[in-house]
Parts: sequence; C-alpha cells; structure tokens
Amino acid sequence: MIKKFIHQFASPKTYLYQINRAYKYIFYSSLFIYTFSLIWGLLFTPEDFVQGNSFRIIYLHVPASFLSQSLYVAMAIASVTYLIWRVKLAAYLIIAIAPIGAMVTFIALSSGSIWGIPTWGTWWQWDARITSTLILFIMYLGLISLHTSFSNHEKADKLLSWLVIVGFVNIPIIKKSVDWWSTLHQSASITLTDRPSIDPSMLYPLIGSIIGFFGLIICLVIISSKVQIIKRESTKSWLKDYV
Amino acid sequence: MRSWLGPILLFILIMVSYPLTIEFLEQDLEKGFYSLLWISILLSMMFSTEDIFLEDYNDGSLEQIIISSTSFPFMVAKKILIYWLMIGIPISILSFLFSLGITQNLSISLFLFPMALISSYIFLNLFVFGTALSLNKGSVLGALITMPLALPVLIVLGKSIIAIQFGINYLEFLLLLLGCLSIIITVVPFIVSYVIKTHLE
Amino acid sequence: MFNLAFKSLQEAIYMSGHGIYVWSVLIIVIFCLFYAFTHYKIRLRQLKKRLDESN
Amino acid sequence: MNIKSLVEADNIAYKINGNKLFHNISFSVKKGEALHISGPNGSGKSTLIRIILGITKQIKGSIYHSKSIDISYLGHKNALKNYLSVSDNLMLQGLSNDNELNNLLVLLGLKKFLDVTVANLSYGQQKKLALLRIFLNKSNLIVLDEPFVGLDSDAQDIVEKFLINEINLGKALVYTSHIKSNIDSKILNLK
Repeated sequence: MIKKFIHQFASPKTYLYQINRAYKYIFYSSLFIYTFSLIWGLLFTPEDFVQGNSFRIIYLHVPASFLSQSLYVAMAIASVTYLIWRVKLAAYLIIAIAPIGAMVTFIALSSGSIWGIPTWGTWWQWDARITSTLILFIMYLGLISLHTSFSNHEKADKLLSWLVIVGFVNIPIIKKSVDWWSTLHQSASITLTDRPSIDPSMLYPLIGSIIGFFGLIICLVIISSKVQIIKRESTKSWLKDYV
Repeated sequence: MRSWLGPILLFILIMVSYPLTIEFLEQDLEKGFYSLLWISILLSMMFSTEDIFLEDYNDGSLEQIIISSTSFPFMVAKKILIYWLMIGIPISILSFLFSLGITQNLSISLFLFPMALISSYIFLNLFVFGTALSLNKGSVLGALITMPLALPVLIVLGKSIIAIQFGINYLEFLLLLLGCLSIIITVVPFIVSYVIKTHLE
Repeated sequence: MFNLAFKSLQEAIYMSGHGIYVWSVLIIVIFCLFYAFTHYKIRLRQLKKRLDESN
Repeated sequence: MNIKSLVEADNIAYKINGNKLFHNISFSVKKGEALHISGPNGSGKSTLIRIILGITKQIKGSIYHSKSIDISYLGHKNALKNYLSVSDNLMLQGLSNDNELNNLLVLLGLKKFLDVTVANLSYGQQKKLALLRIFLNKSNLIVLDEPFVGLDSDAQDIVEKFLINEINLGKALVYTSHIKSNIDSKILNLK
C-alpha cells in the first residue's frame, strides 16, 4: 500500500507538473526575502562592538553553512528512499542536489575564510567547523565524480546512494572527532556559538537571509532535478507532451 | 595477491625518506614522525587495495562466486583478512621497528604496535569499500571517496600518541579503535557485497 | 531598527576597512547563485530543444 | 509454478538507460530440457542469461527459481587465473585430481599442458579448460553463453555429446549460440 502510494505520488510526471506550479511563487518570494534581508543586514543593522563591520558577512555565511549540511541530509533521505522503494525520482534528486550542495559548501567555505582575515588575521584557521566543512566539500566532490564515472545510470544511482548513506553515517563521527581534535589547540578567539546573545536587530535579517537563501536553493534543486528528469526520461511519451 | 610486496615497499620508502627531508643532524625527528607513520600506513593500505577485486571482476570469478552457494559477504571478509595478514601485519611490525629507531621511549613503540594493527585493519576495510564502489574505474576515485571517512581514525591515532607522551591513560583510545573495528568488520563486507553485486548487474 | 548604519555611500562601501571583505563575499555569493541559475536554465533549454527536434 | 520446472520466467522485461532491450519474455525450463536463446547481436541474450542466473534484476515481470536449483555457468569470461598454471587453476576451482578429470583432460587434449600457465594457452584451449568446470560440476542446471565459440569441431562434438548425455540424465540446459549444434532444444527468439 505504502509502496504504491509512494510510487504514485513520486512519479516524475506528477512531480514535474506539481513543481512547475509552485516554482514561480517560491522563486520570487524567496528572492524578495533574500534581497530585503541582505540590504537590511548589510546596510541597516548597527555595527558589532567586537568585530566591527566585518560581522555583516554573517548574513551571507550562515545561510550557506547551514544549508551545506541540510542538503546532505536531504540526499541521505533520498538515497534511503531509492534503495528501499526503488523510487526513481529519489535517484534523480540525489544527483540533482550533489553539485548544488558542493556549490553551497564552497560558498560557506570561502565566505568563512574571507571572514577570517579581519577577525582572526588569517584566512585559514584549523578550526573544527572549518575543517569539517572542508571535509564535507571533499565528500560532495567525491559523490559527483563517482556518479559521472559510470555510463549506466541505474548502476551509478545505486552506487551513489550507498556512498551517500555511508557518508551520512560518518558526518556526525567526523564532526565529533574534529571537534575533539581541535580542543587540543587554543580555541579560536571568536566563534559564532559563543556569542552571548544576538541583538534582535541583527537576528531578524539573519533569519530572513536564511529563509531566502533556503528558498533560492530549493529553486535551484527544482531546476536541476528537472534537468535530470528530462535527461533520463527522454524516451517517455508523457515528457514529449509536457515539453 | 601477487602485489602484497608493493605496499610494504611503499611504506618502507616513505619511512626512509622522512629523515632525508629533514635537516641533517636534526634532533627533533620524533616530532613529525608519528603523524607521518599513520599517514603512510593509510597510504600503503590505499595502495594495497587498489585492485583487490579488479582481477576477479575482469576474469569472471566474481560472477561464479555469486552464483555458487558460498556466502559472498563472508568471502569478502576473508579476502580482507588475508590482505591484512599479508600486508597489515608486516607493516605494523615495521612501524614498531622504525619507531624504536626514532624514540628512546619503549612504551610508545610497544603501544604503537597494536594501534598500527587495528588501524591498518580499519583502513583496509574502508578502502575496500572505496575500491568496490569504483571497481573498474581506477583506484584514484575510490581513494578520493573514502579518504574523508578515514579521517576520524587518524585523529584518534594522533591523539593517542599525545596521550601517551603526556602519560595520560591511552587504553581508552585502543578500546575506541577496537570498537570502531568491530562495527566496521561486521558491516563493511555486507555493504561491499551489495556494491559489487550492483556492479555486476 | 531601520536606521542606516552609514552616513554616506562612500562610508558604506568602505565600512571602516572591512568593506572589501564584506563586498567580496557578497560578490562570490551572487556570482555562484547567478551562475548556477543560468547554467541550469541553459541546460534545460538545450534538453527541451533536443526533445522537440526528436519529435 | 510447475513442480518440475527449474526456472520459470513470467513476462519479464529489461531496459538499459531507459531503452527497451526486450519485453514480454516468458519461458520455463524443466528437468531434462534444453532451451536455446537465439537472436542477433545486442538483442539481450547475455542479459537474459544473467537474469536467469539472478545476477541482473529484471525491470518488469518475475522469475522463479526452483528450491532445488543448483547452477553451473560459463559465460564470456572464463574465470581462469592467467598467471597460474593449468593444474593450479584446476586446484583453485576445487576439482580433485581423480580419474574422471584425468580422462577429460586426455579427451580434450589438455593433459600435456598441465604445467603451462594459462596465459600461454590458445583461446580454444582456455575455453576447454573452463568447460571442465561445467563437466565436473554436479549441478542440475547448466547455463552456457556461447559455449562453442573458439572450439574446433572435435571439441564441439565432445561438448555436445556431454550436454546431450546430461540432458538425458535429467539435467536442464540453457544456452545461447550462433553456431549450429545437434542439441535438441526449445528455441526462444529475441528480436
């Protein structure tokens, strides 16, 4: 019963038609929210006492580093769905998300290290967060290169989902161990988590930028999954009607 | 199985070239030695697994094993064990010997030996997973995929050396690795056999 | 809450020395998002075109 | 499902990257029967064989294996270790050095090559060596993918005779071949 329901609901055809309707609303509303919160955050919030103006990078950095992990979680859920119920759409989603995840992680990494220059005085610090983000980035690249090296799509999908699941089990382990490792060093002078409390005038634009960025990335995932569906289902007759 | 000597030689070469890259008469050889030791164990394990299934895949033996009634995960586990016996154990003994030459502190070397045994087995399992994924697509891909998974083990290894240098109880590190090993030993053969079956499809 | 933090445009760009960091991060983010959107849009158009031709 | 059949396929189909290879394939193989899968290159013969073996999964339909099934299989890859000698290969396959093996070695003309590494044998000789596994296996279903390729007519005769004898003894055979053979078999034609 469940299997039938999932297969019906998650058929690429239904997905494509449903998603097309929602796409415009998500895109324009999240674009609006994102730009609004960025302008608010970058120009209107008061200066931070400790970090000065460089703290404004928070509005660009935090959404990305937040999403870099959620996207991997999404991939892991899709992988389990694919391996258990053989839902094709889930397989398309995995490989649709992977490059976007890599891009978001890259944003998180580069913005973090640029932020590091004014605050730490160096662009790279072997801090736990940065290191685990770097490892996550490498994992994303590994996923992409695994998938592109097989010409048989079904095979590539299955192998990819195995890797995603094993990697997913490992992410908390890597995070924990890197945390543990970094306690050896002097802890970084300023970390995000140690901030006492954030002023609401700084918090609201932050929440807004997270929501907006989230929506934009969802739009990206939608388009790239569309690309995957059209690429992989190109022989289906319904697709020709759709186009 | 013919290639068991290669990884051991690689290990020896890295170990020998380490002092050569440091200034002559350097007194502080010990400082970077352990991290290099763990990394070279990692590298030689990576090197040793690069074609663990490739030959059987190319000549069709893998298909025969799957068709026959023998348990495939069990065969994978056996294969990993043989690799460990032929490569992992010699490398662990060698790392014991090399560390004797570097440090005067015997307890470090004595402690290092079981760590090397366990960690080489863990690395082997992880890289076998990687090579199984990239089976006929070259070993670089498999290594790239599985290296991040091996990092926590490296961290534990590094910490354990520091613990012993400062006289902290290091037994818990050993137990931690043993725990990891027991999970990995039971899980990896099953995942690897699924992955290889996917390849043969 | 909605008071401009800077007195002039120049000051906003300079951000007392930190402007270069903030704006370069902004440029990276915008570039990445823009690139990704156009990349996928172009790809989608190509695929649709190919499908049309095969009909 | 018929009790006697070892393998029964019901309406199976297969696709690669979304392209149909074959569909609506149904057949059954009973004890004492042979099934010849024929068709042009690329029609999915080998894939069908692999589905019968249970290595590849069909996209649609179902395939039943009898509980008592025991398969011996030889495909394009002969599962021989190139760098080992003939006798080492036989040992690796678990074939004991008994009379039956000895007779077969003489019959197939492999006796004098026992100490030669497999890489130095000709393709036909390697094939014969690989067929030994099939000859000596006590399975009840023999699956062969192009067994006669590379064999001279004498060797083909020996193989055919052996297979016919096995079928008469109540074993089942599934094979693909584009070389004509004297085995009396049902034909499944893939387009």
